[in-house]
Amino acid sequence: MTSTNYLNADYGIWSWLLTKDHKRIGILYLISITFMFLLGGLFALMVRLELLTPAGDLLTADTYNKMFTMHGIVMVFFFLIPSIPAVLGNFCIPLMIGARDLAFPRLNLASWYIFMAGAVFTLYAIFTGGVDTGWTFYTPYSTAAANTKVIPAAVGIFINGFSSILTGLNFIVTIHRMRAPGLTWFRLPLFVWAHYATSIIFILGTPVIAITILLVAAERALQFGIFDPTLGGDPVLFQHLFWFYSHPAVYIMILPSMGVISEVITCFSRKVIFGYGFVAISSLAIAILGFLVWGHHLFLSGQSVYASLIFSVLSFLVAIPSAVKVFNWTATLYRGSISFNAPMIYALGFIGLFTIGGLTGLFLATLGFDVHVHDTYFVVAHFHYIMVGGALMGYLGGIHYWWPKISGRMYPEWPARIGAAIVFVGFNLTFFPQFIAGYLGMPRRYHMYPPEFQVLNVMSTAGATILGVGYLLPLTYLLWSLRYGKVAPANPWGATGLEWQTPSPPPTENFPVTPTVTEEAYAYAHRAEPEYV
Amino acid sequence: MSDSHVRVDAHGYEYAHQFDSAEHQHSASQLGMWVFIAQEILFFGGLFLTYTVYRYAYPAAFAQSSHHLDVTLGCFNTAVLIGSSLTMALAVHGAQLGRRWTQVIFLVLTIVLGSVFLGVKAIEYGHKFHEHLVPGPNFVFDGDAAHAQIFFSLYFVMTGLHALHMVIGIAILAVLVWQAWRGAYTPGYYSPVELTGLYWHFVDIVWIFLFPLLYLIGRHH
Amino acid sequence: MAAASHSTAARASAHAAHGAGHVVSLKVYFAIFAALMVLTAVTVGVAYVDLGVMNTFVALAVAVTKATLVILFFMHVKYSTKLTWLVVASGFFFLAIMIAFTLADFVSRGWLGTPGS
Amino acid sequence: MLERLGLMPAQASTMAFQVDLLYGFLIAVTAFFSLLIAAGVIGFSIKYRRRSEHDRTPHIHGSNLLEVVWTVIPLAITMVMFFWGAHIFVTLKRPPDDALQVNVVGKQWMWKLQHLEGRREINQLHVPVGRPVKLTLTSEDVIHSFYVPAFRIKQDAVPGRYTTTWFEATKVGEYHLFCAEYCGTVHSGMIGKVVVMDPADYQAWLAGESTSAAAAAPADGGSGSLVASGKALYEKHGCITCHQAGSVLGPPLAGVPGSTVALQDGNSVTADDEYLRESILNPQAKVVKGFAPVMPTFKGQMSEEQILQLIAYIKSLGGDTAAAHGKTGS
Repeated sequence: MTSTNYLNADYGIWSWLLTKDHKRIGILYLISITFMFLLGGLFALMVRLELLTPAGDLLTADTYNKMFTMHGIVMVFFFLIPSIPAVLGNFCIPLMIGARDLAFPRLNLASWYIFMAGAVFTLYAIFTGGVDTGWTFYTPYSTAAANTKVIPAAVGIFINGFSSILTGLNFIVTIHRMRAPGLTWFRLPLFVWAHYATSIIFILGTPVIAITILLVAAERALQFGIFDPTLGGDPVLFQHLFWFYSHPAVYIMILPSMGVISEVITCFSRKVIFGYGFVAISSLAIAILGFLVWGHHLFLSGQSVYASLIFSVLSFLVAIPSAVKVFNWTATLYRGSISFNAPMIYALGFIGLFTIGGLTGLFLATLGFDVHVHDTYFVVAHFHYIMVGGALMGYLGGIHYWWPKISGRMYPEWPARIGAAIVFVGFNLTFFPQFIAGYLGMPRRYHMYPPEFQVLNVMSTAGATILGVGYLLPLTYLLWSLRYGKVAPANPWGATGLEWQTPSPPPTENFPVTPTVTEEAYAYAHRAEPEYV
Repeated sequence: MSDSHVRVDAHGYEYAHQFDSAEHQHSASQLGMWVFIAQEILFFGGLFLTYTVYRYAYPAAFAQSSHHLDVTLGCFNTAVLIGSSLTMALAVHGAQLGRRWTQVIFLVLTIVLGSVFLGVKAIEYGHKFHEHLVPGPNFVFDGDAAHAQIFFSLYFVMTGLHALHMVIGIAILAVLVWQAWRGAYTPGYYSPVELTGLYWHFVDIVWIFLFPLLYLIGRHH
Repeated sequence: MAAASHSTAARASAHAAHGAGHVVSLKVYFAIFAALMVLTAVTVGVAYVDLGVMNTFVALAVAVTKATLVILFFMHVKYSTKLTWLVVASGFFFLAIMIAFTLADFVSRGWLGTPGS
Repeated sequence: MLERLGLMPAQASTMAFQVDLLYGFLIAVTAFFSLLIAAGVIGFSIKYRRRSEHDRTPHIHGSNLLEVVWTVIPLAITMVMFFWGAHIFVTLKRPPDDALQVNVVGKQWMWKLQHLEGRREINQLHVPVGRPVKLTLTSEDVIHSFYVPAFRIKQDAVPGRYTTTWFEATKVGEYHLFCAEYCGTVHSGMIGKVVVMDPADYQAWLAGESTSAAAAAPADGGSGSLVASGKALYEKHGCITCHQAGSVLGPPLAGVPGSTVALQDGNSVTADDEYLRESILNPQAKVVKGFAPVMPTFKGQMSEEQILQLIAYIKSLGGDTAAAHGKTGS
């Protein structure tokens, strides 16, 4: 098995740093965002350790404020948003649609360099004193009060935004123009639909955060007055601009993950997806409706009551397509042939955690209840159920699912199953108590807290420790498998997608012959016999 | 870089390896440019929203501030920029028909007009600087100074980012002139000229909105 | 390097049918240019006539007309695929959403529970 | 019960029970759907686990009927949530007319409060049980958020603006007051307590005779009512010079609050607290019809608290000239 593939086609550092191969660029992203994830995780660990006790005894207040800020900035902008699209999307989309590469390979490489440039600015901010504005950069705190490294962090996020935009542009053009013969829109894998929807948000949302964060930097650096209340500027306008992107950004994180789940559930239950059209269109519906709900972050900001009512009702609407997806995944299991490989455990865990995350989102969309839990740990728990329980579970499931394709090696199954179980348990122990703490009234971003919240915080910190172990485990055995793992066959799962019809790892050109598609996606039932090796 | 991946189709046109034909490549890059422009709409859109909110809140201050801008220069610049859009369109036309010198001449004219625009803009900025209308501690304004400062902050950010887009456009145009002069563009391959044209026209459109919104408020008073 | 055989089969997506792209006649370009110049003059002229709140709307209407002319003719959208129309339209659509919903807040703030009313 | 188990914060306002009832409904819906999904996922996983590599599965494309069912039913349920939540929210936005008035100014990192009757407090709020209390909030620096979990209320205090909320305490006791919007270093120290008292105790406290030593008013507070302090400021800054009846320099102020004011530029504006504040700090922004823009700004000369006092005084001037201003009522 010494055939030429994308990994051994060329050697040396420059063959990676100047590569235009989407698969290699995916690997570059994988390495960079893994580093960012570990960094963000370290900040999270510091936050959780500080909160073991009610008194602010481990870190100073300023250090604590920097820790949660940098945890948020690193995790949101430099891990979650690029995670699935830039790694798995980059690697899989051309393979899944039978293309030789993305439409613009050079632009794809440029996106990675732009990402790195943004990361450099942000890391500079982090390591030369840090930022303490919260990842939300609310004015006038960020423009007038904070005396930390706001400008380099803002510049880093501004630059990083263009990485997202160009990736989204590349995906949209690729999906429109590069599909293999016979691969019509409604034969596309749902992972591709999910990325198409995500790319729409990249294109239409990201530029707004870019200009907004630029205005914050301009206000700080040049003493311009855009959001300055002493000049009659309105800090709430900043919140509108910020959330016009940052709420849809949540869907940037969750939609690709939903795409992964659709692939994994069908593969490991060996069933066609239940309600393909509804699952596909619900991705677009989420992307579009997701742009109409940002004001639910502003219910208590002084936003007009009427605007709040509109944003509340629209927020409920966006829950519907998410619910449709969950019901369809569950129905897909019906009369399947279900096996419990690690990706499937992540996927089933995703369904559970995302259901809770999504339903608690309804609590926050409910105006009268949001008043009580807004800016408390209830919100923290909710969005971690979506971003970690949802997006990160999907990411890990996807990494395991495509690991044989990416690396040409099988990951060890039992450690992976145990790892997935540990993540699930650790996650719930970390974040479920935070729902209760929030309902009891514990505000978020608190360095010290009243002693009655301690029990819940200790549970949370204990859970975080387990969660940390759960994350280090895959990191260890995946690295181990690169050398010692079993050599992977072309299609270890007996899956239907085009990416499984080419060798593992794929050749640089992806397919020896451009494939022609003649059947719908996930036609598992039509297979005479699973193509196992 | 190593373009071992470049292919040549039956008509002798080159295209990158991931495409099936030069035409395939052209349709992809064209779509890419339009998606990029959609992104630009929202980028400037954030500024237009900010402008709208404050103009709604402080109409009088915006009208007063607008009177400090020079309508003659603004109007002149509008004409110059529309002219540059015409020359850009003519350059694309020349490329489509494979007329090398037409392309070169109109691309150069576009650069010249773009530079005139930037020159006038620089003169205007100079005036604002002398009149202490640059926001910040040295801002001086007779009237509703606080809200005027918001107006001028927006004025500088909006026109500044617009000018930055023009600078980038001119740099790209300079490369195009060189390539066109070398005869790199043919009726079968002129995507760079066409796409730069799209970008340039978009920048023109931004100005078409900036001009009345910044220069022409409350002029009848 | 394995010589990947290159499929001549057409990709599934419909290619823009343009051969050498649509060549717009010079007359159209000059006519559009003239129209843009005239509209610029109109927008400046109207600004000096007191139309009350309508001044703003006239200025915007003229600007929208000018932008439409540029998009349709200079940018060739009139001769482009439906997809191009869709991309342009969605850009403006979401911009409209952003402005409309944000203004919905600012316009209606005083309607209920005004402090001090 | 839940309260004693530590699963529910104290219920100490009229709103608390209503919010908790809604919470109960939300929990019930969540529990139902979570269990439904869990039952489906776990049940199918067991029943249809892979028994052999040669398992065949049926080709089930889906069911439009089911899609309609699980679109329409959740939609209907969420609309119930919407209307229920909206009802509570709108109630919170409309303080009763007989509410006591307390001004709240947030500042890094303390809450400064002043009762209409003049008594000032820092990081404490004393209120009587059984009386609605309306809070008018603003901030001197960054955004803060006034949060009393036991009352289930929270409202941001935004610099440059006024926001309001209200509550009616139902139980005597002391409750947490938190800042819920991140505001810098000592954000988690910007806390205090709300002391709910019997009406009689409250009256005594208001008069400065509280038996509790901890409730003593801060020394810097003047003891005059808001109106009296506002009047002093009105005189100190010479407002009367221009704003007396018949003056050509500035419009008389009696009856202005709440009325519709015609402006120089042809527009008109409702004279709410925001407008009065803007006119003090930024007089050029909205000039009243018939007057020249000659008023100087008082920015930097008055604190947010003093502006609130001045507004209280202007409002106390009565409505004798209201008719002239075309009072709109509320």
